[in-house]
Amino acid sequence: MLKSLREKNLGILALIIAVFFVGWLEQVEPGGVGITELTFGIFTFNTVVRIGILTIVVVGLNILVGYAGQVSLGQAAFYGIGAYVSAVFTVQAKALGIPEAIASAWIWPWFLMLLGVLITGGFTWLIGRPILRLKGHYLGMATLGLGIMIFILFRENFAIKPSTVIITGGLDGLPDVPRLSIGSYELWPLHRYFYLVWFFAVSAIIIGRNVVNSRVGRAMRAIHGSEIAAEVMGVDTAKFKLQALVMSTMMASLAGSLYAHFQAAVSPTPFDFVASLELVVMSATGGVGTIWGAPLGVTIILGLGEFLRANLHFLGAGSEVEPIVFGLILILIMIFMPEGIAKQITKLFNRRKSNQQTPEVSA
Amino acid sequence: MKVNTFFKQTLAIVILIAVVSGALYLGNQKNFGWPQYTQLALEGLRGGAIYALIALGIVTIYNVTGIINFAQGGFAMLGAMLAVSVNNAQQLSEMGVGLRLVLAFFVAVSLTTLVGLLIERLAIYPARNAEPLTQIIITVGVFIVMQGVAFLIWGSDQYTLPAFTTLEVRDMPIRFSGILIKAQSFWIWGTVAIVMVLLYYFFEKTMWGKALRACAINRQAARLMGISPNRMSALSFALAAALGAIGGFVLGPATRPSYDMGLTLGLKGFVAAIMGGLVNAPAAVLGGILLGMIENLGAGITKAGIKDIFAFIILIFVLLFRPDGILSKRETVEKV
Amino acid sequence: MALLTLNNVNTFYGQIQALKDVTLEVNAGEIVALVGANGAGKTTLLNTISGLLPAKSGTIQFDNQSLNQKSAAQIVKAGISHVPEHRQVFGDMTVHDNLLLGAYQRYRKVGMKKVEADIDWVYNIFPRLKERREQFSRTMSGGEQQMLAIGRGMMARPKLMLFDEPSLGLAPLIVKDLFEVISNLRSEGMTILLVEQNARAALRLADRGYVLETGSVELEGEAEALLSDDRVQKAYLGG
Amino acid sequence: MSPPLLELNNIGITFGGLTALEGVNTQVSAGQIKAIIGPNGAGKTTLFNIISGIYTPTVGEVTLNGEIINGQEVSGLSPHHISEKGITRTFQTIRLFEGMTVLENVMVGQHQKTNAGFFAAAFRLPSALQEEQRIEEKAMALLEQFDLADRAQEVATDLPFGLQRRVEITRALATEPKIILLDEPAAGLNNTEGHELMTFIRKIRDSGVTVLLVEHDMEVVMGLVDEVLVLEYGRPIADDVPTAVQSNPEVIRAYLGDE
Repeated sequence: MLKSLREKNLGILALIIAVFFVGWLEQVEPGGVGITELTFGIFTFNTVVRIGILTIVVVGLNILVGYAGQVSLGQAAFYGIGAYVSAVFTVQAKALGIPEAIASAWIWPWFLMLLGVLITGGFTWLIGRPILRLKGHYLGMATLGLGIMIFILFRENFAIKPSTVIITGGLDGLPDVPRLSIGSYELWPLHRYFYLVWFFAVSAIIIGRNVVNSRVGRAMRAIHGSEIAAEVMGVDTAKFKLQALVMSTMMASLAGSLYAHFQAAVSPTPFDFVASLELVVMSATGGVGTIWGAPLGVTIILGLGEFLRANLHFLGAGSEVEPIVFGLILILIMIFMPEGIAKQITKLFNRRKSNQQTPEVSA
Repeated sequence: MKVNTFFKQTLAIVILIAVVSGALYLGNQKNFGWPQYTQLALEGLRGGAIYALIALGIVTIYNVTGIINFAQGGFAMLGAMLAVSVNNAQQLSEMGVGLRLVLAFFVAVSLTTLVGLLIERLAIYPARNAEPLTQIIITVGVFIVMQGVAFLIWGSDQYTLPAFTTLEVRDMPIRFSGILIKAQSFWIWGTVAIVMVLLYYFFEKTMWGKALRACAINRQAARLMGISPNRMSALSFALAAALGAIGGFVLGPATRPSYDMGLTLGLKGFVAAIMGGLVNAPAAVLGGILLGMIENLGAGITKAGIKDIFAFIILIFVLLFRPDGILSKRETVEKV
Repeated sequence: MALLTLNNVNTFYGQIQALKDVTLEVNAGEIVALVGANGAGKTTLLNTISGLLPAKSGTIQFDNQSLNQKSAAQIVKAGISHVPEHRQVFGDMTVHDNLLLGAYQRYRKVGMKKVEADIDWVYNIFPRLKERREQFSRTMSGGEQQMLAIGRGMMARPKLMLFDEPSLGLAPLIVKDLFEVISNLRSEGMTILLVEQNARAALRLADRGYVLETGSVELEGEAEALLSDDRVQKAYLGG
Repeated sequence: MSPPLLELNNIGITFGGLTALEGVNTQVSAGQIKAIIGPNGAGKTTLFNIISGIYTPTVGEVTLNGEIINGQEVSGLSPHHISEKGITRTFQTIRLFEGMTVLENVMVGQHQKTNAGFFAAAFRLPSALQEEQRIEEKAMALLEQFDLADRAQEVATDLPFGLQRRVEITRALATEPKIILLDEPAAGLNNTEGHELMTFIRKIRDSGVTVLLVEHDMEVVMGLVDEVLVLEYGRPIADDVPTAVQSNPEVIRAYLGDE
């Protein structure tokens, strides 16, 4: 057990080193040139930041889907709640009557980030129990419906009564979301923000890993294996399913806030139904039931998108081919590697290991 | 358990009363009278009929294969867009509009059916033993590909199809004492009604239809009769694709078909199917019709922009209170 | 001459080996009873013969052809009809439709006229079914459903019929009627392999019998001899 | 005399109008091994589902040490509550937790004996780590006791079938139950494994846990148990010591048919 823990810490150490390496590369050759060259033109620095943000969401989703076994097809909406809380209360502070002194304080966006997490967590805690009583397809449909409902609210033109300001910005969204700063130290240009994002991403991976390797995580995995068997082992399945959901939506909300400050704008599209499914796909590609599957899946899917966008025109096709290729690859992954790439790698690894042990086993 | 049921029922009734009175209040704010409500309901009935068709496709596939087909809305899109292509084809410009539409119908339905069959063979069949979530993602992938190909072929333009009555883009409105109905609505209702009758005939009177039903009721016993579940799976996709295409075709003149019309239609179809309990075809039809009317009434008394939200509110309520569908009588017994 | 021959058949349910080296024969025109306690592998054996479960090893020969690798549909076509346990009639379909589906694999070849004639043949044997022809089969009593399941199996016009616990959950009087029907089927020229937990009744009806215990054949012989063999009771209730 | 450990009073249950069990009365005293047998569809597993709290009986109640733990008036109790009170079980089809090692499976059994929450786990608070250590030792001790220690780090569902059975039972024992329900523990086992299982079950009883089992393998039943309850069509037809049940004409008729 201790040995396996040390192996896992090694992975995290490697990740942290990689983060600093990428950050250093950016400072040496700004504009993502270094990364781009190193990755044969697939990843820009910008993409690396997006991978960090989405990793946070997918770690949460992996805990919910991969460990607790509860499907969410509406996760992008919770990601959106964080983004919109951060954007609306900064951009529309004046219209909402928030005193200038508060709204311009450096700590205000950080507070909003926390507020978003609490709102999202509180909301899913309230509605989670009845919804999580549903199973399989039905749970998928309910979360899908929930996600779409929230998305429609982002998209809608809600005006604040005395003025005519549309608080969410409707279809156009909200521009000019401020950058984050600590005191007077602005977390921008991008490489500074990059460190912030990856600080959260690595923390999410560590927390996720700690949780799944604990009593709580074991209970969740037991629920995934067999809800009824978990019950007779004394696990309050309703409670732990709810905890997994709340945790995953809080992580999504946090990532959403980071996204809003990164893009300096929000609009509804990144939080729609297709985005929710893309998150599930990232989680499934990386491998449900492994925390490391999260960064892996996000990297593969985002990388695939970038790669297609960058290279398809060389093949004489326009960007419109991208979704087709994306969809086809998705289908192929699901047919041939339904357990995800991380699981496939682990399996390969284990097979090699067990091959070495064969004489012992057969004895 | 008993207390729980009682609580649930009371809660459901209280919510229902709150919703109805809230709706009436909002309607009053807008000075709605019976004509307005009827108008809204009838317009909703038009969409509802299409949802019903799509729901029928979803229910058919689910019954036979256990897969929830996310690509179902794509079939409707394909039906409408293929019809547009035939109608706009230069080579056919000599032909009369009416004849062209008839041709468009056959091309749209047969090609879409073929696509349905191909999808089943290429994407669904290889994963027939996979986990439900995997299968759902595969159908999502299929939908993304379908929509992508449609964008490639037709671009992002919104097209028009001539209305079946006038054979022009502008349809003929029919008036009944303050209520206004487009003639195309009657085509939609008529088509859906005819399709229902044909489907009834297919499932009740033909050997294939009976075999499909048998496969849905008890797959193992069906195998013992010599019925191949694999073939039935292909048949269910073909049938669902045809249903979707017919829906898209008749809806075409009433909307502006475009490559991305499938998503919303598909999702509404699901809600309708779930309202029917996912396995019950007549209940799914009723679900579709109710859904169309409720969402249109809801949008009418609140804001047009949030029309889509009602479908999902209904979805969640149905899932929580009547997971076996609005018509189901039995109490769910938890299986171990 | 043996109509059906199983040679060293092994079948698995996931990791559980449900059949271990089962070897048995059914001769044309015989009634063979297959008895044994719960979980002995009787149903698995029938499912293996009818192609619902593939055998992992061993050979299955029927009517001079191999049934290994054949699909359930091909096996029905070859002339084996399996009346499954718990009847498994199509509950939301009428009696008549259930019978029609029994002829699913041959209706195109022989034509609907012949199929309707066969349905009349079944109605003659089970007049109760004729009375209820338009009724949903789930609304019928257990005994009637069992008769329907048998009639549906007969509609394939098989050479060999497999029965899986037809007496399960039925009152003794109805069981008596049922066994009479099965015995009459033999006089119509059919060969029968009958699985029963109710060992005495099955052996009284059968020519020969096999006793299955935890997946393997423990005893075989003339039905008469097995009936008076103490080891049969032991197989059920231990020694 | 003290009340029996487990008592079933006039248990009945109906599903959609169909009566699955009716008038089941029986008692299990502490330290016994008792079997429930009966032909297919007699309602044995349904009875287990009632005792372990998965179903609520339509009539009657289950008492443990005189306290009602299942019945219409206490219908709010979930299986995990009943597990907490000291009844746990295994399943006819093995339900080990997929992807978890043998050790982790058994550690889940200790769930009720621990209380590290979400934050303690996420931030590896010392209290959580100590607790982990404690239950890991406890689980290892159990595995030692039942000869599974050398398999502790293997993925449970990859083990041979017979061992999976034993892991499932050990996992249930980790909940420190007063009574354990075993649903067909010998199903799918070969003769050697069957005999090992009998030794194993005796070992469980000797460690102070009362055993109630559903079993078809009569050799196991007759060689192991103190009392047998026989069900037919959801009704009890005999409740006695094995030898008496074996020669009971009602039981022979239920199994073999009329003479």
